Parts: sequence; C-alpha cells; structure tokens
Amino acid sequence: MEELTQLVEVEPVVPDPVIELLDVNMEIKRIVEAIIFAANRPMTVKQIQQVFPEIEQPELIEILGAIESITEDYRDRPIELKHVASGYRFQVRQELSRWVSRLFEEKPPRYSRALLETLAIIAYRQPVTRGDIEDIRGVSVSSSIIQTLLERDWIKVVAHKEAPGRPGLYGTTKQFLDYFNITNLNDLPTLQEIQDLDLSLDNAQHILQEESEKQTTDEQDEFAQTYTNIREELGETTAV
Amino acid sequence: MEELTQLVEVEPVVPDPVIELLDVNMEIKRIVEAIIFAANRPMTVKQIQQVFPEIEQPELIEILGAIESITEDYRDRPIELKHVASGYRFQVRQELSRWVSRLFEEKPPRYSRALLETLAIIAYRQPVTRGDIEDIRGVSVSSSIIQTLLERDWIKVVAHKEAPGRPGLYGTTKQFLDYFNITNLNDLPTLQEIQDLDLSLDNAQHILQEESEKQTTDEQDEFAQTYTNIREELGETTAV
Amino acid sequence: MLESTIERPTAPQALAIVNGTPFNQLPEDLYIPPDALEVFLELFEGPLDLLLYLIRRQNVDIINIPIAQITHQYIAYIQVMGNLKMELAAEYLVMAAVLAEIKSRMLLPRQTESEDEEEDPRATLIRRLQEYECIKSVAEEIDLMPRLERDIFAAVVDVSKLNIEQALPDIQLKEMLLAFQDVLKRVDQLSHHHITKEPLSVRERMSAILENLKGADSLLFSQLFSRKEGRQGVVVSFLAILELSKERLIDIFQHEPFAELRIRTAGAIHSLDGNRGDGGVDAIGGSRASSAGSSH
Repeated sequence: MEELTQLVEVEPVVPDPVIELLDVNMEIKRIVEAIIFAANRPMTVKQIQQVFPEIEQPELIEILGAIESITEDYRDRPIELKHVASGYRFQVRQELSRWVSRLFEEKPPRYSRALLETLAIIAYRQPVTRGDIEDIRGVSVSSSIIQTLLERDWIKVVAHKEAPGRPGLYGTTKQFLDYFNITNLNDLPTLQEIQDLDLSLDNAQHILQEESEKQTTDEQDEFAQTYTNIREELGETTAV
Repeated sequence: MEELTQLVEVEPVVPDPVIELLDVNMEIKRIVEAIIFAANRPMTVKQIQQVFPEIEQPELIEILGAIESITEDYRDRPIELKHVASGYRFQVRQELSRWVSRLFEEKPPRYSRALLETLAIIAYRQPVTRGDIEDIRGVSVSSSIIQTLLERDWIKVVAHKEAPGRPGLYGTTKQFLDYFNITNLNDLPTLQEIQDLDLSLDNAQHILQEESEKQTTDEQDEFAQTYTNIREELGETTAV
Repeated sequence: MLESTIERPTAPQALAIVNGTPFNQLPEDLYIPPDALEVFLELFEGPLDLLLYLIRRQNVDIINIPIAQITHQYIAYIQVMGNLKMELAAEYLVMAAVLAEIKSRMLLPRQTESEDEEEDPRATLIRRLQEYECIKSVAEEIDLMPRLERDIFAAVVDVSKLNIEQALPDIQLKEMLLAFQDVLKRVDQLSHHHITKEPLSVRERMSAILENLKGADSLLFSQLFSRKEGRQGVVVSFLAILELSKERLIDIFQHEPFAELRIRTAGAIHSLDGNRGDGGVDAIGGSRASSAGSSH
C-alpha cells in the first residue's frame, strides 16, 4: 500500500513552539504564503521548498515555521490555512459554507449509496478487488461506480492480485482524503468493531426453534406488519 | 444570522468616509471576504450582494465598506484585493511573480519539425521571405512559427522585399549564433556537408574527421573547433 | 413445510405463496403499486440490505436473527416481486436459497461435531450482515463529512496577472541540421528547385548589409567594407552586395555621374513614394544603377 506508507510518513514537526514565531523569516513567509495561495492544489512543505530557486531554498523547518505563523495570522479571518492529505491549502472556513455555496449555481454532486458503500469498503478494507467489494455488499458493483471513483482520483489500482485474471487491487488516494478535508485514513469515521460471534449451536438451535414455533402462529401478522412498514417507508420516500 | 436581520432593519449607512471603517459590520465583512475568495471569477459589488439570501442582503454601500476594510487588512500581505474591470478579486502581488512563477513552469514543449526546417532555411538562405521558405519546403509556413522564432530573437526582419505586399526578409540574429555557441554562420556545416551527412555513427565520425583535417590546413582555426563540437554533438546522438 | 416454498412452482394465478398458501391477490391494505415496489427495491442495496431492514424491523440483534421468520418474509418479498414481473437481481434469489438452506439445516437433527467443521452457513450469514452493516453505517457517516464542492471551498487567488515565464524549448544544433538535411533531400527530388551553394558568410553578410541599411536612407558603397576584415572580408562583402542586387533586395545608385556609388534597400523606394518631394529622381537613377550593378 503505497498510499498508506506515505501516510505514515509524517511531515517534520517544528521542535520549539516558543521561539518559532520570532524566528520566522518575513520574506520567506511572504513567499510561502503567495505560493500556497497561487497553487491551485494543496502543497507539501517539500513542494513549497522546491518552488524556490535551488540556491535560495529555505530549510523545511523554516517553511514549517512560516506556515505556522501564517496559520496564526489567519486565525480570525474567514479563510484558513488547512493541512490536508496532500499538503496545505487555503480554504473558506466551514461555518461560512452556507453563504459561499450560494455562489455556485450547480448543485454539488450527490453520491449514491452504492458509490459511497463501495468507496467505504475500499477505504477501510484496502487493498481490495472488485470481487471483495461484491462479497461484502452482496451485489455486483457496476463498472460505472468504479469508473467514477477512478476518474475522481479517489481510488487507484495499487497492485494486481495473484489470482486468475489478475484483478486490480484498489486503494484510496490522497485526493480522496483532500476531498473530504482530512489528512489521513485515521480521520475517517471509526468502523464499528464487528461483534464476536458466539454461536454455540445449541444456543442457536434453541432460539431458532423457538422462533420458528412462534413464527407459525405469527407469520401472517408479521408479513402484514412488514408490508405496512415498507409502505410507510415508501410513503415517506415518495413524498419527498 | 441574527446580526444580519438586525442590520436589514437599520437605516442605510451614510457614506461617511471618516467613520466608515468603524461602521463595517464584521459579519458582513467576513462573508464578503469569503465570497470573493471562493468565487473563481471577479465579483462585482452587485454580484456579491446577490449571493446573500434575499432577505439578508446588505446594502451595496455596506459591501463597499467591507471591501475597503478588507483591502486595508491585506495591505501587508502577499496577496491583494484588486478591482479589475469585471469586479473584485484577490490576486498574488506582482512583485512575487518571480517566486510564484516557478509553480507553473512546465516541462518545455518541443519545437516542431516545421519550425526547425524554417529556422535552418533562414540560417542558410538568408535573407529570405516567407514565400521563399515555403517554396523551398514545398508547404506553407505558419505565422506562429515565424512568430515564435521572432520572439526567441533567433530571427529578425532585416529588410522588406520590393514585391507585392513588401514581405519581410528574414535573417538570423546574434542571439541565434550565441544560442548555438558559434561565432558566425560559417561555423555551420556547408550545404554539401549536410547533404552528405550520414548520421550513423561511423559515417558521421568519418565525414567530420575528414572535415576537421581539411580544416587544420585552413586559415580559420575556429572552424576546427566548431566541427569538433558538432562531431561531439553528433556522437552523442548516435550513441543514445 | 416452509422450505418447500422455494422449489414448489407457483400457481400461475398466485401473486405470492406465503407459508404454502397461494395469495391470488394482495390484500387491500397491503397493496403496493408495482412501480412503488420498484422504488422499494431501489431503496435496497441488495439482499443484505433488505435482510438488515427486515431484521431491524424486528428490533433484534443480528446475532439473534429469527431466521425462520426472516427467511419467510424475505422469500415472500421475492415472490411478490417475481410475480409482479419485476426484474430481480440474481443476488436476491441466491440469498433466498441461502436462507432456505439455513432453515432446513436447523430443522434437521443436530449433526455430529465433525460435520460441523464446515462453516455454519448461519454464522457466515451473520458475519456478512454485520460487516455489511458496519460498512453501510460508515458510508452514511462519510456522506455527512464536510467535503469539497459542498461544504469546503478552496480560496482562489488570481495569478493570471503574474509575469510567468514559460520555459522555452531547447534545440540542439544537430536537430536543426537534420531537419535541414530533410529539406535538402526534398528539394533534390523537386528538381526545379536549385539551392546555390555559396559560402554562408556571403548570406550572413547579405543580412548584415540589409540590417545596416535599415537605420539609414542609404550608405556609401565604401561604408560596406571594413579594412579590418582583410581581403577575404572585402570579397565577402562584395559578393553579398552583388547577390543582394541580383535578388533585387538593394538598389545601387549615384546621385550624379561619377559620384560615389550609394546603396539602399529596394524597399526605400517605397517609403520615398510617400514623400514624393525629395526622392523621385534618385529612385529612377537607383533602379538604373542597380541593373548596371547586377550585370557585373
């Protein structure tokens, strides 16, 4: 998992938070700020360094100091310097998105449950093949979903499985993390632990037998009930 | 937005340049700033106003006040809020061009065959008109090729031919010689030599050696040097 | 009794068979219009999702699935849908078979432990349901996470006004020579073209003379020669002047008989046309002189 190992790589940390603000070279800071603003993609500290001409490149630590200082400068402004997976970017503070979203006539894309579930499986279970995804979801995965995810650069083929047909193993990308405004996979919602299965057969048998007895009497009612429930649900949906 | 609803009820602000900075509604200012940052086009005051929901729209004068205040806030930063023909937008300050431009440097494209041929014809047949070049190449020469060569200062119009349309006569420049590191056009191989040039390693070596022997007897010692250069150059290519 | 519902062919008229009893029509209060059923199916992301729905409706833990009951309901759904000629994904039918198998196993007397070594289909199903439910719930959470385009907007700063220097392509001398070699080959094939092979220094000097003439109305013939260049240089200049004249790029003229020859670009006549007052005579003289020059 190339992506994952990259994620483990942490950017160097500024060692001393007390003196750093004083130490920031103002000219470097100005340039760093301009670079982050001008780049239309998140920029890593390393990438920022390389924008400087070779003989004038500041140390990474200086750039980090500048970033910290800039972050501080924008503390009270409506935009913030945010660290996402592939680097730093300026973005409008989220509490203002309500206003800003009105700028764009086009509605933001909505993603189907099928797509989101596929994406979640790839994110949490990577690397996975399409077959693995289908096993988990219990249905076939349409090619268009995989295609959409690939085109959005949210997933990529990280390797091929040594199996018949050498199916592609999918993993998520940094762009996926960037899109969801996070720096690494750990920032995703926690996946619930799967409860341990303690299915002693006796137990199960017992319960199940009980159930099926009850069922013979209740069956009709249950079915009716379920239909009613579903109908209600449909009523809700179709009403929307 | 409680503050805003309150604001709508307030009488329009009197445009008093002395007190206006104090009067700027901080919430409106934040939103205006966010809107300008998020818009991917310059925004007029009117357009900014219309991003606000109808009942919360501030007066134009309030937006102008906010813009003035924001402009002031960014006075010392590497980006500025600029009024251009179609509205307001943030842009990177001109003086940082030198630094930021490296962000956009791409791998230089390659010149077309047509351009190389055109340049060679101008070098060997100068002064020539575009028509002459077309006659020799047997195909038309696009304006963009001539334009590119002019912009690179490799060719220039040395005169105009007394013919319909008074076409420009092109010749090569000092910069052209400098670029190829030669002192004058005689350093280029003769037409005959080029025609005989066989770029398989052995032949090239052979011809050029012959040439350089011939040269040593010549008065102009610089020729020898040039041929050696060319030989090296040719040697490099064929070795690749 | 229940397990037979899958295999038994449905009576043609029956809409559904529930517990072995064919339903010839849906009870009034259960009626769901066919297109609504389609919508209903679209609500589910597959058999696992449908099963989860059925289980959650019972308010029971997945681990304690009332398997017989759920199986029954599940199959009833499938059959209703089948009878409504709805296209049902194969996965739904496969699940029906799995459920039926589990149920039949449970009805049989317990087998010996050794036979139970093969995976208990019920355990498998429960694990799959659990895993799917976990994914389903994080997918819902991910959908709520702030994201670009909807909740997050990048700050855009214009850079179009910056002086951005684009790196220019490089050329190797050999590339140009190779290109020219091709040109020469083509020219040879088109035999009506003839490229003379005069020394390059002459062509270069031709450009230089024209260039010099640009700044001035005309130059004295002698101004085109430099003593420093020696004999060779003089020859080159002279050849260049003749060639320029032959190609009608310059005019050689005299202001008066026996005056020193002067050179100007042929184009200069044109510019003088605009100022008829001072140049008419010279122009005539010039063209005469130039034809004389080329006869050398």
